[in-house]
Amino acid sequence: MSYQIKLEKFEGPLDLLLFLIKENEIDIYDIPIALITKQYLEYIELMQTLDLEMAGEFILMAAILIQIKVQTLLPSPSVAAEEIEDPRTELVKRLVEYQKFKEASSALSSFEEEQRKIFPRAFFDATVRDSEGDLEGEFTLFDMISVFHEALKNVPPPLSPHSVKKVDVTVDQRMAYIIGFMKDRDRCAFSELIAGEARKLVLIVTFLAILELMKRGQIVVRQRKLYSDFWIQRR
Amino acid sequence: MTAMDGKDDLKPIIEALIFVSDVPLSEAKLKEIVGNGLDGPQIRSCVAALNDEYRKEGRSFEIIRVAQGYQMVTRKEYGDWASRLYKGRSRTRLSRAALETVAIIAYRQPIIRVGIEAIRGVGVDGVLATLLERNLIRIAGRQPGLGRPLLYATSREFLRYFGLDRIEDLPTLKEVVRPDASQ
Amino acid sequence: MTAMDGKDDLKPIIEALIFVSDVPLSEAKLKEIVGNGLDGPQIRSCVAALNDEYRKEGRSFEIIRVAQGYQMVTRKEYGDWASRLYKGRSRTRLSRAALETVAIIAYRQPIIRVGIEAIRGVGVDGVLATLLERNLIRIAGRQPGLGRPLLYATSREFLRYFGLDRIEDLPTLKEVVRPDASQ
Repeated sequence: MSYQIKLEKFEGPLDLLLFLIKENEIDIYDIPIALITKQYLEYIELMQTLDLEMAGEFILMAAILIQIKVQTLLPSPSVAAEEIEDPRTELVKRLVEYQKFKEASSALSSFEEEQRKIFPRAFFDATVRDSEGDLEGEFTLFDMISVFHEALKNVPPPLSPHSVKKVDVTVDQRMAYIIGFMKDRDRCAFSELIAGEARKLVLIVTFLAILELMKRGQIVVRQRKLYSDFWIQRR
Repeated sequence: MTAMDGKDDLKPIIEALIFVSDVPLSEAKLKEIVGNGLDGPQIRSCVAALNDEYRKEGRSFEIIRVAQGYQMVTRKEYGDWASRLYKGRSRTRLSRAALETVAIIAYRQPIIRVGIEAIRGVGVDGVLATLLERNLIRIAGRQPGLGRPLLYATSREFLRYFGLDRIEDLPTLKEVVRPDASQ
Repeated sequence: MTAMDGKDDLKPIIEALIFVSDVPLSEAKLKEIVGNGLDGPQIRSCVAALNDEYRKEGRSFEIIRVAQGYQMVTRKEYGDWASRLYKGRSRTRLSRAALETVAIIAYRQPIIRVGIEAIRGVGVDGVLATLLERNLIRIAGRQPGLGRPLLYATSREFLRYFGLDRIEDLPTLKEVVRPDASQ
């Protein structure tokens, strides 16, 4: 699928969003959040096959988009309209900031290309130099760390065991949780599922669990209509 | 060796020094070595005269100003020939992730990892390691406060790699213009 | 790029290749890169023509023929200037062995000589003397127990050299080295 190939070109969720904004010829300062969220989620679905680390970041953004969408829906209390902050503001700020650097990096890329066409003189008479074992130029901290790192490799088994960071939630756990949550009902809203959950990792893993359940055909996910919450339905 | 009667003596000395230097040679270093009250305008006029001669004589190299110094390099037209000599040895281009990351560091330095990730929206651990390995960035200390995270900044090699004289030569960041900014 | 009508096109190409080569450039290598039936006499006449031009124009360098090929070097008259550039640099440079040793001391201080040798796998007597002389390390007392061997630690000069405020600011391996880079 052509989408699949394209996906790998995105440097992250912000990059993907900028792409969608450009594709739809949308004003970045006035993003139709429902449309973008829908298209974004379509890409996410296609991403299931990609590596988890990447997916985690993309899924986190999906959560943010859905949150913004939900906020847009909330009936505004009797506060004057101009006093309510547009829920999109923060995201727009990030997109505009990221866009600046994306452009700057393409400028750097063209500088790099130009520099690849010129070559400095490379031969230097050894007799005016120090003894051969010496390294070029001044050392940086990183040089020292690298050398230390290399040196340590020669030492028999490390004294301190590697500490593997324990992840306190797994996709399997969250899948079981979702199934349990839906035991007595045939559908639930995504917002219910993650109610009160502030830990990013749990949100991400919950999303992954939903994707996994979708893949296994145990649930379907749908949006009933524009500006609605995200529903998970049992099959 | 020490006496210099005029520009005629000075020019080949400056040429020889730039020729033998394996890094861009700064004006400060040139002044230190040549002594005799050598000043910036003298250096610049010698370099300009040398480049004029090279052009007239059809030399395949020239002196450029980069990373706060002077360096003798091949003209772009001969880049393809030079790269044939180093076939298979030339360094790979930076990935888009690396370019984006080094751009953020260049414009926002010194910056901590989390600051870069906030802008890019993705983790940059591996990219930072690559950039450090390629000497394009350096560790510029630690940020005071909680956790004292490492601060990153660009290196001199960054300037050389991208052909910039000073960090101020980076193009200005362009803001996306808000269409109805007038309201 | 491949077509060469005559010596006029060939000369700057040969010049560029000799200029950028990091080893004396052999005729065989030149022929291989330039192709088009380039032969020895053509190369030699180009080099002779280039040297003629350099002499007439008062260039401070020339192309010499060494055992393995052609090489661009400064003229003898400018040799002293060139060595001045490199003089003094030896003081700022460290050998790889010295860097490795000081790194081990930095991360494992205070440490005894035998401890360093256990990691490096070779004797470090000479290197320790150099590092002490250059003030990068200091003797930090003696280890209690058998033989009371000397303990080594880094100095203030070490902090200055690497631009650190205090020794606690040393980046940890985990902070900068990619886990997958280790193996």
